[in-house]
Amino acid sequence: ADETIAVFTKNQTNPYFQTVRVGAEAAAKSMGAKVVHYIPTKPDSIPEQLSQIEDVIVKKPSAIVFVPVDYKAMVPGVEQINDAKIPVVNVTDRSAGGKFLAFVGADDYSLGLETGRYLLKEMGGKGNVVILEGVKGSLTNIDRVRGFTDAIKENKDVKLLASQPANYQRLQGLQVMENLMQSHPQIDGVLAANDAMAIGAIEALDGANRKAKVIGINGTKEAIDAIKAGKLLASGDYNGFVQGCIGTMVAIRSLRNEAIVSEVVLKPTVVNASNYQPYDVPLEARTCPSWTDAAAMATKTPTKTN
Amino acid sequence: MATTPRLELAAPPAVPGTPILELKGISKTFPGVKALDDVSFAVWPGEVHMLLGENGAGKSSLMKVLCGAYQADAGEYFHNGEKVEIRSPADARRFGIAVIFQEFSLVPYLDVAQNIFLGREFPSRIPGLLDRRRLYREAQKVLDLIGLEVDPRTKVHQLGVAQQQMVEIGKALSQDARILVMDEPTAALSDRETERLFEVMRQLQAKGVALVYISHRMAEVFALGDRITVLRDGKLVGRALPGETSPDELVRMMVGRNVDMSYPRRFATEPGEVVLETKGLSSSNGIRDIDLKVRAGEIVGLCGLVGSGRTEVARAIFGADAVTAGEVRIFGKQRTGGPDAAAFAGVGLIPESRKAEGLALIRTVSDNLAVAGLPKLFPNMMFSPGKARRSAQELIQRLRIVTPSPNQSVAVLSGGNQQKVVIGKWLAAGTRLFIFDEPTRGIDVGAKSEIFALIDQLVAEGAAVLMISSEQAEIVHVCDRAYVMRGKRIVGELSRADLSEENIVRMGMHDE
Amino acid sequence: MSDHALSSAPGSARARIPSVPGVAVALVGLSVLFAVASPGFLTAGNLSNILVQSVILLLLALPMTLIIMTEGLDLSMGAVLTLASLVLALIVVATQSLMLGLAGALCVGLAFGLTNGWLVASLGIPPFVATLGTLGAAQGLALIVSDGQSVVGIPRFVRLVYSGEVAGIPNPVLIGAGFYALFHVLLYHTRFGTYICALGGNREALTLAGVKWKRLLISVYMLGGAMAGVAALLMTARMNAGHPTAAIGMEFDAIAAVALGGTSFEKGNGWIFGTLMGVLTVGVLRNGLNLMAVPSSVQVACIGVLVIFALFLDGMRSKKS
Amino acid sequence: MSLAGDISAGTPRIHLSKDMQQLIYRLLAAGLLCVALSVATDAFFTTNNILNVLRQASLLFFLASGLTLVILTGGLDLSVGANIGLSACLAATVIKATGSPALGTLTGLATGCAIGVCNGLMVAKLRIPSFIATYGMLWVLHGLTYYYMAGETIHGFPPGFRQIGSGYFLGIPIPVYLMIGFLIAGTVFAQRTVWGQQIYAIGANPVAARLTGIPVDRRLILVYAFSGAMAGVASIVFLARLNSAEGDIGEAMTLPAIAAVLIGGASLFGGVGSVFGTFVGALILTLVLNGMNLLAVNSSWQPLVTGVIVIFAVWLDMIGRKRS
Ligand SMILES: Nc1ncnc2c1ncn2[C@@H]1O[C@H](COP(=O)(O)OP(=O)(O)OP(=O)(O)O)[C@@H](O)[C@H]1O
Ligand SMILES: Nc1ncnc2c1ncn2[C@@H]1O[C@H](COP(=O)(O)OP(=O)(O)OP(=O)(O)O)[C@@H](O)[C@H]1O
Ligand SMILES: O[C@@H]1[C@@H](O)[C@H](O)OC[C@H]1O
Ligand SMILES: [Mg+2]
Ligand SMILES: [Mg+2]
Repeated sequence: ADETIAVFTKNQTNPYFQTVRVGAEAAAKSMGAKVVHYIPTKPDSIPEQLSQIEDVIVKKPSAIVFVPVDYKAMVPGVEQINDAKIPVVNVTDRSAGGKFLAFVGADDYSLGLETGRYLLKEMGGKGNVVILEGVKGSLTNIDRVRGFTDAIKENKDVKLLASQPANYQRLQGLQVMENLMQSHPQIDGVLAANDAMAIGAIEALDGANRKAKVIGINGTKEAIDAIKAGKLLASGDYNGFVQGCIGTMVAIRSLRNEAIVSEVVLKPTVVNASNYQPYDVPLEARTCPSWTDAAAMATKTPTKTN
Repeated sequence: MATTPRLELAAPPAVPGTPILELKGISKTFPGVKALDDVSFAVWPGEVHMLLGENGAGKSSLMKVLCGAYQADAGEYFHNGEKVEIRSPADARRFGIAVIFQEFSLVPYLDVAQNIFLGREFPSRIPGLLDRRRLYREAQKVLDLIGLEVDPRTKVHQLGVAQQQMVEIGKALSQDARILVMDEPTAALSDRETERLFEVMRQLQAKGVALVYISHRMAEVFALGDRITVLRDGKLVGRALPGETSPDELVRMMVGRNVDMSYPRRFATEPGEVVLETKGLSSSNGIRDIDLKVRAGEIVGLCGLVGSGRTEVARAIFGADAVTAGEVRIFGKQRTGGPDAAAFAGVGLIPESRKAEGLALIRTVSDNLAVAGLPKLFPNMMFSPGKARRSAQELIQRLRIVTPSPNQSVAVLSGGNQQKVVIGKWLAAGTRLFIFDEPTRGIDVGAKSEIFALIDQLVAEGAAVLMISSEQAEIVHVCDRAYVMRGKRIVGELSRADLSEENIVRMGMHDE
Repeated sequence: MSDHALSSAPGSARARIPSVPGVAVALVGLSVLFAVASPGFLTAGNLSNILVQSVILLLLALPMTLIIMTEGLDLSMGAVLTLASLVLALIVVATQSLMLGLAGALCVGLAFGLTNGWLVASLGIPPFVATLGTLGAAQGLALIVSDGQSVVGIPRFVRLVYSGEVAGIPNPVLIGAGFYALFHVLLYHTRFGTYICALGGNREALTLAGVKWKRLLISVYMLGGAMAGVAALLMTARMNAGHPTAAIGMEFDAIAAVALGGTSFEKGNGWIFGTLMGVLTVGVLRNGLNLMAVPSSVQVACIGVLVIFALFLDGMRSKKS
Repeated sequence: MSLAGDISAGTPRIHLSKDMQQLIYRLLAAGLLCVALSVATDAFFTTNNILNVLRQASLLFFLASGLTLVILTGGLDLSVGANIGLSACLAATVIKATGSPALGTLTGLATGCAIGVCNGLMVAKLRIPSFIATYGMLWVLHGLTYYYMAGETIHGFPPGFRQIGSGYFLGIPIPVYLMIGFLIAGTVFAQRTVWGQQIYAIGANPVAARLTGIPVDRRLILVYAFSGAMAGVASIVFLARLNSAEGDIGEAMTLPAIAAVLIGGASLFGGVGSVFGTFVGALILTLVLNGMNLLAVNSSWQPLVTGVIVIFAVWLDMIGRKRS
């Protein structure tokens, strides 16, 4: 078969989306389909992704695997895809509107919550923590930080000292952490909304010869290395690779009129020193789950098939 | 100043009634300079009032106060005998004052017509829009009046200095002013345009317009002037009628000492080695087949009409424009590369437009004086501000540059003093071949004779000079020989013996 | 930001060499290339795509041209657009009135334009710094009013502003064409336009001509703000939402389009048709590369090469003259 | 304000050059910020925090100091942030591949410098306006970096190398020494060498500079090369400090770097500015961020506060300039 699947991701800078893209490619390759990537040249640009949708519709791919740069602002784009009658699967961020074959994702809130809970448990349910926020206004950030704060609220003996933005950037993570250490002599835990900031914070702590438990999010290779080295406590992952796999499999299967699922919400994984091994494999060497396994993860199946 | 002969201030020449405009007790101070000190000045309808003074005497400042561009610190205005206020250029316009500024007030990317009528655009019948047809019609009329043959739709940045000056003149004339101030209007013009301008002035005069005319050309003072006012160091030093005074007397008044305006020099008897030689030189700017030679100890003139290509020759020799054919030899060595290579070989260019091409206006006098000589002054490439300032100080004294200090920004110097800075910067550079393009443009008589003395001294010390000037009298006075250009070529050479204004004109205009 | 046009001294720039500006070469060249290389390119639907996609950028690039002509810059435009879009969305959601929303967006734009103009003209703060400051202010306010969240729940009719059409022509194209015409007239047929050129070319000349240039300069920035407000309407309609990062960085695209179109940062030398071509060139390039499914990283590099190439042609031309 | 005013008015024998007077006002803005922060929080005026601020300012300063020279010539270099990205990624690759930090460092500096030379050639030889040349370069570099890195990061460098970014000598961070070194070198270069003077002259009037025999093209290439090389320096300190390279590593720094130069009193029209001014500019920006973190200013308010303070600092400076 020669189906072409257009895969939309948010940017080419965040390693997470590379995992989604590689997952999509792995699935397509094993099923004999072709993948074309569409990534805004400017990270997370709403107007650019809207334009790319319009441009892609001209080319009429067989199906689309879609990560919206913004789950609300991209709804008109999804509706255009629907109008063009191109089947589309929603991956990672759940779109607020439009018709999809399926949603494959995890949610940032539970990711933040679970990872946060793990940190607080390791801290013995007490101590001082700070939050390093991502880009203000991005959905992932809002939900992750909400998850973090809810986890903190569950522990009466944990004190949130500050919640400051470091824009998902390593350098800013480092510098903001340095600054926070000036006004807070005792920081026991750091909740970073992504790995880059977490690792920046670790560098800051090392530099000041201070110790604190740090968690990040995304389960990147670097985070795994840091976990192995005992510097990072844990990283919450929601399996971009698997999301890419399943999303693409659903798209191709529906084109071939095979049975599909309509929702897969992966359980967030808190990757730590005890369970990092499966992540310590180069992306290219990973394989997609079989359809049977994938179907088993489904949280919803279609009520009627097309 | 007690030694200075003074004209009688108390007995102004007979006047034809109330002045159309009178300024009384004007003072104006800039940081470090008292530009105007209790100056009174009046102008009557239908007269040409010459305003004279050395560079930096305060002439332009007085005119800027007169037209509202500067606010006087003290003083009063009377219009037709009535006390008035002039606080802004807009006020001045209401009293019928128009000014041709010494420094151009043109907008480079607007066209000629838009510049002429800037601030006085013609509304069209559709509210809010402009009547462009009328604009170009009226502009054409102005151009016809001043005899400038350019398309009114040409953007002014594409015009040469002379043409820009003509546009500036057109702009002022188009205002139907009752009082027209002209600040060195002919400094950039050649004889042809100058003649045309004088004709227009006579017409205006006949219509009863009052003209204030600032010039450093003594001939113009006596040819045009009905009345003369002289400033020195910001003070009024004298008033006179042309019929009752002489150039020498005026010069004495202006500079406070005697100045010899005959520019005496020993002409080169035996020329030295050939410093500059061009063979069949053509450049990307249009000049063709230029053959000329300049020897050490010589001042060689390059004359011709505006547009004949003199500036281009200078630029091609200096490497500022690409040579397309032929060659330039400096001390026998073929010159390649750009102006930096030329400067390194000992060539210095004093360009015709000092503001655009000669000076870094935002920098200090000292910086500007040092800039060409940097590698020479600081051979180990380390710069010392102290040494640069001392060197500048020396040049300031040698050239008698009027500035409160070497650290003054060069932008606020008077035009003539700016010109001296442009010349001065090459003195520090060890230059052996000087190319002067209109070196005395806008320079006062005293400074002019100083500059010629300086040039004379330079050649006496073995330098070679190629001099472009639109004032043929100057060429005749100071040059050992001269080349005459027409239509981008050299059409002849005049030896010292043949060097006369008539011969220059005859060769330069030949078949027109 | 001088262009080092070393040969453009008044005495030496003589002949006007008529030749095609680089941006035109780029626009035509790219269009031909894509027409040949990608079958979908020359379809009516796709061409209309390109036009529609270019409009929001055009709405910013038009006033940006004027601002750059005054030797100024407005870095706050993208952030002001974003803030205006949020305000519009909030008002429309609350009142269901598009007119009130638009009025709100315009007010935001005008207020920021006034502030920019005041900082630049009255306080004499360099435009780059002044508008960088207001960029921060607008971005901050956008976060504050939205609490970092998208504003949704906008009635469908707002969307029609973007997706609707009149006589087969998409609304955005009509709006873009209308504003292009307006700016053309403004620049070439009104006093305002003449003075803008003079603001960059020779402010002193304006003063001497009795024109009060400070007010004028302020109004140029206000025009920029107002256009950001108009663009906010289209942006909101396009996304059917307000979003706190929607147009961040768009001012740089606008500046690049203006520069691509041959407007220089000095002396009031601007060209509004060049700006239009600059905007379209970027639109055609992005569209064509997407159609050819060129990888994003290569697209990024292509944009860089194109921008350099177009201005390189202009540079060659000015060197020859 | 009155303090500096008194110095220049009351003691006429101490002759302060115009540049010096302006610097005083700029320092005053930074000083005011410091005083305000000291009053607002105890955490500010501690040795630790001062060193902390200086170290943070150093990264911005490296970038901004090279940029200062470019801006002095009337140009702009928008590619410095993207330059850091590519230089850092290539340097990281070389360190990883060869295990030699020295080779890696050399790669980073050479890459940065080569990019600068390309910019210089485009501006000087091809006569492309610097804004466009370097804006185009920015995109080209991003494209190359994204392509090369494909969304990955490179991390984990030898501890010896990491000293450049995170080490201390006599209790003071190494980057602070580097910053002081470049501050002195840059100031000497700009103020006390023939080339520096020529760079100022080019910025003030490029036409006149050329007609004065200054090799304008070569000097332009030099300043862009220098700016590129400083981005290379920044990339190495980044790597050493962050222990990691990723494609968009310096992207967020371009505008702040330009802002630092302009807050430092340089003019985009060229001919005005100083490396020391830029240092103060970088300091002001860093202080603002530091202060907001110390005071835990709500994150939504941070861009707003930064914007207002930037404008305020420059405005204060304008007033100072008008007085002197
Ligand atoms: N804007 C200014 N700021 C400071 N000083 C000024 C300013 N304008 C003029 N001056 C100073 O005032 C004095 C008078 O200058 P002005 O231009 O009136 O001389 P001028 O008589 O027109 O000379 P020239 O014949 O050379 O044109 C000079 O010393 C000049 O440096
Ligand atoms: N026939 C002409 N009539 C009027 N102006 C002309 C003519 N030809 C050229 N010009 C303009 O006169 C200006 C000066 O001419 P150009 O520099 O070529 O000659 P030049 O001999 O150096 O003149 P100048 O006396 O100004 O130094 C140029 O800007 C040119 O455009
Ligand atoms: O950082 C990533 C975020 O930007 C995206 O939206 O969701 C997945 C995350 O890991
Ligand atoms: Mg004068
Ligand atoms: Mg000439």
